[in-house]
Amino acid sequence: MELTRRSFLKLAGVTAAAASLTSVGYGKAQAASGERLRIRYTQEFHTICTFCGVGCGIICNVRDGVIVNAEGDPDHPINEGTLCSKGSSISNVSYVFDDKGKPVPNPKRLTNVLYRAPGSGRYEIKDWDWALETIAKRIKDTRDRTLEETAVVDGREVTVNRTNAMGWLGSAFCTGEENYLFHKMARAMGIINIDHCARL
Amino acid sequence: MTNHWNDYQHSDVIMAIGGNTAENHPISMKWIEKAREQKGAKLITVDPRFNRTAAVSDLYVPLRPGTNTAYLGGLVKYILDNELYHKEYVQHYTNGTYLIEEGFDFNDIEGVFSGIEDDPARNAKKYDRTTWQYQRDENGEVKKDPTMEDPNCVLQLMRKHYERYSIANISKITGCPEETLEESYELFCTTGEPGKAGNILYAMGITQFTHGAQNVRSIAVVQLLLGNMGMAGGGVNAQRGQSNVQGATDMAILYHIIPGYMATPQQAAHPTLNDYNEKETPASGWWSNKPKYLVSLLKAFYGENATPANEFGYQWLPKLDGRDHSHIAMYKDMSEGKVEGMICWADNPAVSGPTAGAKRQYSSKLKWLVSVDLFENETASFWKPEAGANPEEIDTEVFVLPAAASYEREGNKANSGRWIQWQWKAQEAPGDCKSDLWIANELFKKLQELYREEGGTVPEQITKMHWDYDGPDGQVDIVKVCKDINGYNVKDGSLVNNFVALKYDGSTACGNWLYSGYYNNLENPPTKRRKPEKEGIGSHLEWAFAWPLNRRIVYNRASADPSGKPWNPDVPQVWWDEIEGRWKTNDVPDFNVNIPPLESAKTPFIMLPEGQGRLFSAFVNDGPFPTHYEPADSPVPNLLYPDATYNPISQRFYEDHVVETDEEKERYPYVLTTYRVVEHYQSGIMTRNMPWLNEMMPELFVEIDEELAADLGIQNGDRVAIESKRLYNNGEQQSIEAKACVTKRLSPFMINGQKKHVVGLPFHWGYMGMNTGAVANDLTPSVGDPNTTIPEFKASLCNIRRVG
Amino acid sequence: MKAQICLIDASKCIGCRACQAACKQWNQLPAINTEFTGTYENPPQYSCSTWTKVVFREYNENGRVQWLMSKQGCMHCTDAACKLACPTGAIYHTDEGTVAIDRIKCIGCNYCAAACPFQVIGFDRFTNRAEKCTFCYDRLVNGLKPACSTACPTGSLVFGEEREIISKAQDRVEKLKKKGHQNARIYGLDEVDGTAMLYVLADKPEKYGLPADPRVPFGTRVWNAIYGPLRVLVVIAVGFGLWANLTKNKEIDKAKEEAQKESE
Amino acid sequence: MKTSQQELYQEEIARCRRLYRGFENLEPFLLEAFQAVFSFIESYEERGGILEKVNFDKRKAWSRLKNGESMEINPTIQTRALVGILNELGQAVVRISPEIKDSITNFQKILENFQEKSKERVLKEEVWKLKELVVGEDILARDMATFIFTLALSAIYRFNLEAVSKGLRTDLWEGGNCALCGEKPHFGLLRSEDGAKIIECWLCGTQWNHIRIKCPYCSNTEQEQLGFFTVEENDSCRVQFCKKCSSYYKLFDTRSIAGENIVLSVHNLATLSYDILAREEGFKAGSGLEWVNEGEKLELDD
Repeated sequence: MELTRRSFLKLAGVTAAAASLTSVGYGKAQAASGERLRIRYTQEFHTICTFCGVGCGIICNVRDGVIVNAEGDPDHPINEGTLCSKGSSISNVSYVFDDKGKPVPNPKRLTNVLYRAPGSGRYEIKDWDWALETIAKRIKDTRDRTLEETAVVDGREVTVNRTNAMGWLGSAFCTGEENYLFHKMARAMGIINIDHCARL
Repeated sequence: MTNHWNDYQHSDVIMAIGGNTAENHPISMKWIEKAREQKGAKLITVDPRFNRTAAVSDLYVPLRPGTNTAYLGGLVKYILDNELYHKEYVQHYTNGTYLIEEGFDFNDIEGVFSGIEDDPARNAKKYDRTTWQYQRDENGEVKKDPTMEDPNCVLQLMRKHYERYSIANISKITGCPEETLEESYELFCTTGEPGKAGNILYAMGITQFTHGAQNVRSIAVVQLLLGNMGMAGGGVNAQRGQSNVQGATDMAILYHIIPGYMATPQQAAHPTLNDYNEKETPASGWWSNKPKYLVSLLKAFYGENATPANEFGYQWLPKLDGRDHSHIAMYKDMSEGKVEGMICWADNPAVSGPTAGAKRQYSSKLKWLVSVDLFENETASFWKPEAGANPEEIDTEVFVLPAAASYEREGNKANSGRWIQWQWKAQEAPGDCKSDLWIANELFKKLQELYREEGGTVPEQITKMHWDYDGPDGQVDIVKVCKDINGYNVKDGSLVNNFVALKYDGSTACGNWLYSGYYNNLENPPTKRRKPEKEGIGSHLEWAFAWPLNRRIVYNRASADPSGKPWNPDVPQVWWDEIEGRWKTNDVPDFNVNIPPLESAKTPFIMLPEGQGRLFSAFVNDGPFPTHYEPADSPVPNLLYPDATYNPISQRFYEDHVVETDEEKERYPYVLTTYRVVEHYQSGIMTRNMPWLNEMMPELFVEIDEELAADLGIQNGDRVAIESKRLYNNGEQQSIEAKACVTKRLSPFMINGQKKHVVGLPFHWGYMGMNTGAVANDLTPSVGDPNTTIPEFKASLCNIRRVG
Repeated sequence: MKAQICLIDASKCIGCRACQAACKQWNQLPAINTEFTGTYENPPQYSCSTWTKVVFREYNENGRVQWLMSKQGCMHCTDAACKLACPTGAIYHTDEGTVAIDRIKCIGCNYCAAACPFQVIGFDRFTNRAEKCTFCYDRLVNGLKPACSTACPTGSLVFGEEREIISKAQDRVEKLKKKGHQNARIYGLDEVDGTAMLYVLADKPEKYGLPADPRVPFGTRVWNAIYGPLRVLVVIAVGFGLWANLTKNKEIDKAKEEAQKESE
Repeated sequence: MKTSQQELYQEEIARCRRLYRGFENLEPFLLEAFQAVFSFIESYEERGGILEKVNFDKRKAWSRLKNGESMEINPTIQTRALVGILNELGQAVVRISPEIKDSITNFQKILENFQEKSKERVLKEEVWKLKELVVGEDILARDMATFIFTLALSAIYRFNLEAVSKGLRTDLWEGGNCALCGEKPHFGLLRSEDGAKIIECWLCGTQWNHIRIKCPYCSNTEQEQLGFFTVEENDSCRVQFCKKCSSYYKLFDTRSIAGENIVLSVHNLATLSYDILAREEGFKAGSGLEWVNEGEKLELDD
């Protein structure tokens, strides 16, 4: 490149600096696998703290699909970036720190469908299809045997379509959409024993 | 909450009663501190224990567990005796001027209102409410006395009702020194002055009693008298314990309602849709729209299968048999083998339910149990040796389904302030974990499939249910669920703007009218909004969506006087602009802005048929005025009403659950109250699996005052056994164990001359997880409030002794 | 003179222990197995894996109950007893004015822990090393606030420029006095020539579990005076100490591994 | 005030030296450049008149911003002063790298006849035209021109508009472009107290709070499409990007930059290397400032 068109960035050694930032072989690696060698990509997601009814905002920093940091959401009008002890340790649900200070998956977290057979002393691991199929069968069996179609109320026959033989407990951990579906399916099954944490 | 968290900054006096806000809602202290810093607000804590909130508050009022109605009743009397109520407000915005039927009466000996009668079905009492009605003239108009002098007007009846609630009496009942009572009453009554705002915030320390609803009523009465309803910085503020307990309630995960707070059909009263509409629809007030909401809900439920011909599928909704079906009743039926299957979505009643020990045994009567949770909880593992059970003897099939954590799934969560906020998904759930939405969708699809193939009993009830939530990828598409809830026009599927658009003719479908508008467009749904506030008073109208209609403070018409002048011009909600002749607002108005102020002033409480705040309410099962009843398990007789003990209307399920005889009262001499600590959460199944929190709160402990500890020779850290009647089975007394916490923060109460000790016990522990301990709720009785059947966790009787 | 310090306004502390959790989280300190000993306060003492904690104290003086809570830990004294007591010069003042322990130089003699007037230095027999709050030096040099003050929800912990913090503290004390807290005072301004942790107390320091008049133990001063000239010896001592340390650590690691094997 | 501002810039440069790798070659340029600009403005007799006075009714401005309209001010610039500053900058660059003396001489020629041709006062747009001319005529490299012109313009604006921009109710402004002059931003900061995102206009220095997870250029809030990258050893400079409009801007995390009153514009120049990376990653500057030349490649030392 002739003298007159000398680039400012080159003069100022900025291009070299940039290269040094990305470490030797950055270009090659990119060509090879499109992988970033030393540049750390992070995405930010809003979530709502799952503890208590204040509804604080949390920003989760996610790298390679894994939460690496969770901090209070500064834009959130209620908590304005702060959090309490439970909120700031929320990622503990996924990860705990071992005695060397390394993050390891929370050993107690359930990650499999478990089934306990009558009289058995242990759980066995099952897959979703089997579990959903079997549960649906149990529900159907119970419902078909116990559903009251009608009841006589002071001499008059009334359609009631209910069963008292199933209990249904929803949860305040679940989202509004989830609870809506819970209610819908419970009523569809004729269930009348319905309750959740609001009473507990 | 009638108000919301940010609004706390506008309060002049904040009373935390039956709720330990610093402990269980630490961020609320941010706004309380702000109010104290900026306008010198005062914080009063009313609680049996000198708790974390008390530690930083301006005034602490000790109170024997279960005497909140008495304390608040005393406050009402203080307000009336000293004429401290907000006269103009009471006159115009409450039913204080209404005349009640001549026959209305209260029996000072038995402590019951006129119309009391036996209720054999529940083996309790119930009320015939004919004498509780308003007097009406020939046109059916309610008779009123604007001067509020008539002996039959509500205000005068109220004076009469509360005659006995003198500070001296209240002190004898609650055990709180008279001067402290007076100081707190005086301080809170300063908010009766027009323009001042008093904020009463509470939690389960108010509701979890056999007279819980009456406690809440008392708060409402106080706030109406002092003119604190609808005001910024005022309100009746229930601080919810979980991130979406508000939402779950809105979605009616409760036996007695369907989404949007409409009653579940009863076989006796509502055989047909018409019966339902006739009986459930008031002539006036917002609820006169109820039929529109019900039909729209049925359309959302049964889609094209809901037609005028088949009452929009009304008959497919299960009808109640008139019995209680809340979780205490459910477990009783379970114990009798009537309930054979149970599904628990992230719920852990084996720890959080009353008389939990017995419940775990009843569970073995189940044929099958499904538990969906993040960690293996006590409810699912009731059959394990850890639970003291013998697996071989238990034939229950247990399915444990792994769920996704909050930040592993998306959806809306409604906080205590009714803000419906969107929770975005940050990462994929590990292993086989799935969101509850996915599980629910797949499970019901399977069920419909089964019924389509095999048929069965009334298959239509399941097959006719409108269930189309799959996205193009065959996975559940949450937006489809949102549309269902928000509501849409049936013919073209276009989203309705809000519930005003809902129709009775079946042309609209809406899963929950209260949520209508929260997702009324796909581009920028209100629930996902994140715009900074413009109003300058902390309304944050463009942040998320608040039901109803994005209203932040409900009944906000009452924040201005009849002519439309705000009581407090510094933080106006709504105000009438004389010059422009129209309303200006900082919030979504809770009234018709197209009628002149003096008109809308007649119905500021738009949800009620009478349109005015109820100092007197005939709609409560256990009396129109809050009345002091002892808890079911009480160490003393009812001081005010000799023949009364605890709430005669209350829900009692087991003959042997409550301490009745003097002999028993000697066996269980101490008052037990349960509560939470900041380091742990609810049944603890999450936090007991978080090491750092475990380090801070490693074990179950029981708080005992020093005097009692000395009497029983208990040292700090000793192992202590706690016994209650619930653990006394066929002549044998069982107990649970906890470490002693001998503390100065508890002191004995002088109750009418007798010394009574209170014992405190957190309920976070169970036998599963990283950090285990005894289940506190094994001790608590299965008795409930007559309106809500909420169990009485906060006050019962127990005995404690040193172990070894 | 310290550039930035931390205000600990005990009158605003609700004891939620967000600071305690945040400390463990940032410094990646493992949770330790504790047991309930009759107070909310836990863990019982400072150690290599517990550098700060909320101290709870309760009083009932003729019916007036007080529950005093405050975050405590290393005060980072200007006149630091630990520094004087340390025979190997392992303890020093950083350019940020905080007090730090050099892990390499530390021979685990435990003199510092003994000398500290606040008793906040953790000494771990297992690793034979003294450790304590670093004031999050790593965050500090990068302009971050210490983890504890970042977490605090009520504004009880405020980190900032020294002059501002001090005037803030004075205002608060005035406010508290007006509210009727006669003994309200600032703590850590004159004590041991000033500390990087400046307290606002609503009552006497003793009642919060803080020494009324913290001083460098007389013995320590004398000892340091005599010891000063003899650094040569110390160096040898250090050498030896290091070697001893290393071998000990090896043994410990082995022991740990075996322990783990057994547990599996 | 102003002189202390110059010191401020020098301190900032020193701070950047500690923060950013490979800054040493760039540093002398910045020192010289700022020196040149400041001393010119200091010594300029009608310094008040370099930029046309801006004043508006506070209440009008309030409602205007509330309704989401930027003030869009566009004051005229005194041609003589502008040319003077550009000249100074040219010489400053030459002082550090004499090898481009000739091109700078040509640059000065162009400036002279620009001054002759144009009126006494010119608009921002004309200045940009001038820049295009300089680049088109092959007199300066694009990035060099960008460096000189943005420095000159921002100096003029900031010097005259400080009071105005401070007086503006930017808390009501949630737009992506500057509330005062309407320019698209190139950098901002994360506030140390709470981590809130504050954007600063590269031109007039106006600062405003912008929603943390939102693209200032296309207002995209889709969280999957928004992200940032940092460099392993130093995360005080974040390159925020939006995959929807594939543009980037820089955020300086003041939570990891020690000390008060940080001069972002200096940090921006000190981190030009990050702009190159952003380009390498396939993003364009949302501000439209062409800091990097077409085909500017990393100098890989292998």
